Amino acid sequence: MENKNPGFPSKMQGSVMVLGGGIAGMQSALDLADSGFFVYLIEKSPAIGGVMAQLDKTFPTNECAM
Amino acid sequence: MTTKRVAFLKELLKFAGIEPERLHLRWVSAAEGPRFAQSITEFVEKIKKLGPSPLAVKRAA
Amino acid sequence: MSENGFQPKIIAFLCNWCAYAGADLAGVSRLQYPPNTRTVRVLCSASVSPHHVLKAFQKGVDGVFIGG
Amino acid sequence: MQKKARYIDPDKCTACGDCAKVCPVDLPNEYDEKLSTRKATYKPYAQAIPGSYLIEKKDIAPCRQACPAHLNVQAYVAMIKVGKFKESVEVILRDAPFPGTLGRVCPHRCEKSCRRLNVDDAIAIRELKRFAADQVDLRELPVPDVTPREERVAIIGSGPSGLTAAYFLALDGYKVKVFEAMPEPGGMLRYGIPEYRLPRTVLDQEIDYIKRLGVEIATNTALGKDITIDDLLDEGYKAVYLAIGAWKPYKLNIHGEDKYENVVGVVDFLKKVHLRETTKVSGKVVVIGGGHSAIDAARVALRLGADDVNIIYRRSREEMLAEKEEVDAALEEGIKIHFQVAPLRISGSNGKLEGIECIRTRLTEPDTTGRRKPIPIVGSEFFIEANLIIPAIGQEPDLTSLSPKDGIEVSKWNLVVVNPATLQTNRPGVFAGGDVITGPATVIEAVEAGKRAAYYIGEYIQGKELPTELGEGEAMGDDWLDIPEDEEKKERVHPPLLEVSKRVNTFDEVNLCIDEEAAKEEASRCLDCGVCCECYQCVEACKAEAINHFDQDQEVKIEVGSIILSPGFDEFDPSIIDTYLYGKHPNVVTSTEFERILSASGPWQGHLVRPSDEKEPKKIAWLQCVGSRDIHHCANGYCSAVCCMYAIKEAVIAKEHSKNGLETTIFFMDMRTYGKDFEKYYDKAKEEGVRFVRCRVHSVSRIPGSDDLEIAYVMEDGIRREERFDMVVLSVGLEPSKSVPELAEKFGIELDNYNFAATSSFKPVETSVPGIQVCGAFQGPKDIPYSVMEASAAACSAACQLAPVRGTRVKEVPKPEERDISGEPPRIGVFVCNCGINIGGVVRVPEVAEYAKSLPNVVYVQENLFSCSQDAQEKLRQVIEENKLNRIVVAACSPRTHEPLFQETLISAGLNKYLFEMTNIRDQDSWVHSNDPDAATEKAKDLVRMAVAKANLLEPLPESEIDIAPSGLVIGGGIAGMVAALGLAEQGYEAHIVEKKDVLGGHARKIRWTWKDEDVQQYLNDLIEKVNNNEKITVHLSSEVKDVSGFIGNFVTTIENDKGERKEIEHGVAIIATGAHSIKPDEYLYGKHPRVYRWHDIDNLIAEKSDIITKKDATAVFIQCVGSREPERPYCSKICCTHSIESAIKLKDINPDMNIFVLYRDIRTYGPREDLYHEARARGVIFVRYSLDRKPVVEANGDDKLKVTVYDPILDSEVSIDADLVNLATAIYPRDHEEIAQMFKVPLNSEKFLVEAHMKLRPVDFATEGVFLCGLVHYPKPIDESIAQAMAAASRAATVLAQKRITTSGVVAYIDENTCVGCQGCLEVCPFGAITYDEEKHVCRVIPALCKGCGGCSATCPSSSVVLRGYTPKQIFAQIDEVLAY
Repeated sequence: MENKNPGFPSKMQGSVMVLGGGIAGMQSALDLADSGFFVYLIEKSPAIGGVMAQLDKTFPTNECAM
Repeated sequence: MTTKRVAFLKELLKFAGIEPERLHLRWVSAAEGPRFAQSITEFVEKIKKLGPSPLAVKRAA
Repeated sequence: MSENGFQPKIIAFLCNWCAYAGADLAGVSRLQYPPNTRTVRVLCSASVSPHHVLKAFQKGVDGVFIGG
Repeated sequence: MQKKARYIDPDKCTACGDCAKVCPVDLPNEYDEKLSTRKATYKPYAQAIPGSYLIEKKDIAPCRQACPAHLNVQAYVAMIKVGKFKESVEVILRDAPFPGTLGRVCPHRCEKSCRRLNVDDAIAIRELKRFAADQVDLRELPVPDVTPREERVAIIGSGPSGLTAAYFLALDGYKVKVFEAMPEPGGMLRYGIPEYRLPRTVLDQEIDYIKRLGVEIATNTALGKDITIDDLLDEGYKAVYLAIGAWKPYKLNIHGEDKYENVVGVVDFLKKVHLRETTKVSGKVVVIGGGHSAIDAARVALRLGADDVNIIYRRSREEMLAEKEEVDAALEEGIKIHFQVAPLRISGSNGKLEGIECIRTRLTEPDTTGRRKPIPIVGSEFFIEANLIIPAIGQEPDLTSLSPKDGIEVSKWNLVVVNPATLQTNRPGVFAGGDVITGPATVIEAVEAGKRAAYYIGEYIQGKELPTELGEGEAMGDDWLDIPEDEEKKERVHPPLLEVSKRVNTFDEVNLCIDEEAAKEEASRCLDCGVCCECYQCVEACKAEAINHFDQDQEVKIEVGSIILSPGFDEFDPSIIDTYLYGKHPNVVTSTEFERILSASGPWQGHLVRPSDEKEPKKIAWLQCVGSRDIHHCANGYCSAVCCMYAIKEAVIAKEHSKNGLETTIFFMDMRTYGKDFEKYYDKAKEEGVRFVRCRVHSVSRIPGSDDLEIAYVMEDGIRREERFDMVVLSVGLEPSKSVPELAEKFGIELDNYNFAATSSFKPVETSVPGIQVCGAFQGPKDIPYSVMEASAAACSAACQLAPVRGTRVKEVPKPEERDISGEPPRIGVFVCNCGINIGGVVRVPEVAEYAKSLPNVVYVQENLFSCSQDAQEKLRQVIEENKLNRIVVAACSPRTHEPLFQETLISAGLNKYLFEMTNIRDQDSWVHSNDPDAATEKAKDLVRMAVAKANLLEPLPESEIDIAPSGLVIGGGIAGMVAALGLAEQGYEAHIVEKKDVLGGHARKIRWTWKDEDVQQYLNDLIEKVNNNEKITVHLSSEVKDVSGFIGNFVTTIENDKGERKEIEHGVAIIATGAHSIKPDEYLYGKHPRVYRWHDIDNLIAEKSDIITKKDATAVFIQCVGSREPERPYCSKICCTHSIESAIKLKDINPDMNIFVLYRDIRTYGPREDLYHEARARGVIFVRYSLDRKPVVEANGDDKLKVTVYDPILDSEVSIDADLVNLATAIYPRDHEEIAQMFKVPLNSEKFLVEAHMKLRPVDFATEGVFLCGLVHYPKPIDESIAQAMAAASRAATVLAQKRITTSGVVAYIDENTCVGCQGCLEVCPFGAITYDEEKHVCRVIPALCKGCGGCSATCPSSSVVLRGYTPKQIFAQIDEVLAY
């Protein structure tokens, strides 16, 4: 992370860093992993899930947000 | 196919002395929660009106 | 067994993709309906054979609901 | 990257929670928005992933840092708080062997660093330590097991330092012998500190405890007389610790000092008292000095009968080294202290002491050492009579016991010289510590030296290299737990003192112990600065031995080809808006706090109560736009885009929760329900009685004498109203995280004016730095489905860049071998889920579980709070293995959503995944029969019984694999379709675009600008070129889909062009992007008057700079919601508000004097589009609101004029506008896709938009596998969102194609060839072509890879030769049987 503008290393890596383990980060990570890439999902708190995990229900179906 | 089969079954039930209304086919799609609840409510009401199945009565006796 | 107190026993054959999903949605929407049905989940209403229905009546159920 | 230590090994942790049960530290629970508490060892929430516990630590608490011996203050205080006094003492004993002694005599430097001082007063740490020590009889405390060692160590001196060294060396297993010159061990503790401060029983018990560790103490054995260092080393002691203290008094160096018998040094005096050589003192006593021993001597003299005790001290009270409590106690007892008085000479006659001549002093300003020097005041001499004088001005070590032969280096201050790090003297193996190296100091410092010496002596003996210099030592840091702003002030405990009358003639202890209640109360004042206190209770509690307090943060370096940033958002902190009382009144909560209140896993288990009194509220108000659309209290000019919907949802759910008709009111400015199905939800909420009041609330006030709140508001009619509410929920907005600027700096990416990541409409997930993508609320406020779309889009972008190296870094996850259960009788495990209170709140789960035990072959039953949580899965795995279960039944929610999760667990436990049966006692029981718990419970039992009956007959099923065609079909050649096709092609897959028209571009061909004023046509041309040039993309123009067969991985689609030519395309996935259109309305004179336009018509006028808009006094009227949000189309078309306002601004650019009216129902410029709305108003665009029941009226006024009449609710009157043009924002609707939807078996909603698999979490997938959607056919949306969704569809589709082969279900039909009569009935009914007929053998056969398991064949077969595996007739009959078996 030292390099401010990493561009691309000469050797391309088949891996991706996803920063943030909320719903968006998780979805990116899942898609990439399912597409054949190694994913580092980085989350600063001790569990993934982000804010959505705190929600009671989601509309319009009023389903459990878990 | 199911529709055909149900029609046939209804005939068969009639033959066996069971009210054909006791068998009910309803198409409910995945998006039709209210329709499902309504269908069940109506069907239960209908059966309540019909009373216990003759076979059930026989079994109980 | 009085008419009012009669609580029928009903079997519901529900297709996993349609009616079963619809039943789930009814639950998600908290729609209330009578508690008399007992569900047998099937993968398609087409798989409900006459044997199943007849067997149910033979066992003494008061009604059979097929949700396709 | 910094990987934070968890201190609990996630691989070992079973998430049993035993550690949290014993953790004494209570902290606010962030997950519940601090409405509840959690422990320092915790799991963020029940379903958290990873599902293991972890320990939160901050820097070491300041008290522990301040203690010279680093006693773990926070831990032993915490242990007292929870009533674990023995454990408290054990914590102390980890760092020092003198809990009772230190609890009495320690000068408690720790208390000076206590952060409680910032609130009120320091914790009474010493009193607490003493309390704990007094509760525990050390004689009954077992000593730890020690692994003995052979090596012996000699310790000279049994004071606190010597004994501490002995203690720790003994704990390390060394054989320790302590040599003491005096008759009893304890050194200054025994011979210096008077008994009224330290009862000898306490000291004796502590010394006994040390002896129980095997330490031998030889008393009456003096160094230099009875032993020498050489002797000891010769005898085989591997090391010697010299801890002989400082026993030699300093001289006063005044006349008469040595002339009289009754001038006695303080050490001698106290020693003689203890040895009972002095038992009585009479007459007048003068003590000289201001330290501890001066006060001790004075108070001892008083107790031995002195008539009058005086202390003289050269400086003032502030400089006194004795502790304040001691000085106070001395004064209370009647001792006189003469400050700023120095001794001059001692006089007497005939060898008999008469008194002391003194002189008064004045003090200089503090010198460089901070001390003020006393200067005698000439002429102030006076005389104090004395029968006994005790000089107590300090001591130094008496080193006469050391001989030159010992070869120990001594400093010019008469102190033994040691290496300051290791305490080793110049002579190897000889260490020294305590007063002998420092001069007189405190007990705790002596303890520290003893502890350190013990450590280095051990190292020395073990032959380790010792450091030669005192290291810097790692800074212990000051990152501590924040002190809560509302921390209540609590008075510090004041220990009781013995009455003065009882003190002066006995040696009874003066300071008494506080009682248990006071001690716990005092301990609970602790602020838990370090969070985890390292009491290690969890270590003992953890059966899995998963806890490692020495875990450390790790630096991890990773190499990646691409980066996706999704750090999320912060919630707006409403406490900065004074008038809303947030943080000042408990019943004003944020929306997230309210979510937690509603949640079954929340602070009140889902019971809707308000925080102040935990009573059910009857009236709740929601205030919208708190921290959004607000440039007064904050700089958040944008709309947070999600608050309207979540407020409605919260109101609806709150009403559901409340049994007694809760009143809910939402105060809003514009209701922004612009997303899919949002408007319908809004309508339903209105029907259900949620009240909507259009106004921005200025303030919330307290109602004196109650916990209720008053809201004053002014509606459009201008009348001020006041209303009382039980609770107020602030719908707080979303903000970029505080850490965003730093993050952006680190990655070099650009931010927008609100600090969200800057992106363009055409590259919605790409930052200014190639290879770095963004998604989620980091890019701008947005809801869950759009965050998920962007997430997949970002994945697509990364996957396109890295397509050449796909698969180079992934590894296969090994699966455990499947257990062969053939021949085993069924052993069924039943798991009944409470789903929080979703099930348990209605169905009596314990009763169901108990019932399940009675069912045949059920050998194990368990209840779960959340069966789906990771720890529950882990438990399930263990239970399967431990109990050798071979069939599993779970009664919980829907198998449609959760069956795969449990099946994965079965696989990981080595069971075939089809040995699983799930029954739905939530969606189809507790939720739908919530009014009838008895019936719901009965139903649950029946369902469990049916499931068990089926489970008894379950068999393991095999699965098979088929290849996937590595290509995709995209239907629709608009922007969404093209982007999706490119997304596939750039990832290396073939893509076919089928477009009905003869050109690509779709609806976008008519659009000129995005709302950010980007050129759409240029983008479109570039995109078309890219598509045409991509060799992996085949474009089929003027073509339509005619037929679709096959399934995920293997579709065959027939298309037909305008010439009637047909083509078959094989593809693994399909993406439907057929777009939408805008309606042509038959109202507002559209089509009947030349000056009534819609949408892009006005764009054309603007582009052409038509006379109509450039002429003086030109007047334009925009009418919004034409055909949208009406009964026929109960949805918002989402893009019209932004487009109209953008057009209005463009008109103003061209003709600033133009009159522009926007007639609207709610302005829905969500997200940063709000800036446009703001600008339009600033530039004089007039916004007039109308309602559906009073629509504007448009009338012709000649061919080039129109009259528009509208009711203005603010003016409360009709307004007429003479307009040159009227522009209609007409509804967007999809068409011509119904057949395609049917062919792909994907559903439409009542407005004909395609229905995705999951509204929130699968916004581009369908329940039908392998088929995806994007663009307007999903719902109206602007170009940026269409592009993101198209990329998302490509990403999701690629996850299928990347698998190369697909595993088919084990639930397939099977034909028994022995009984098959070859009638081919099944072949005819199979909709998937999965049955073939063997002409030779005259039997039918199933192709498992094609079979979808519908079972139609099975129901058709006249000879019952076909069974559907997993749903065999036997299994279904068993369920039917059980329906009535009760």
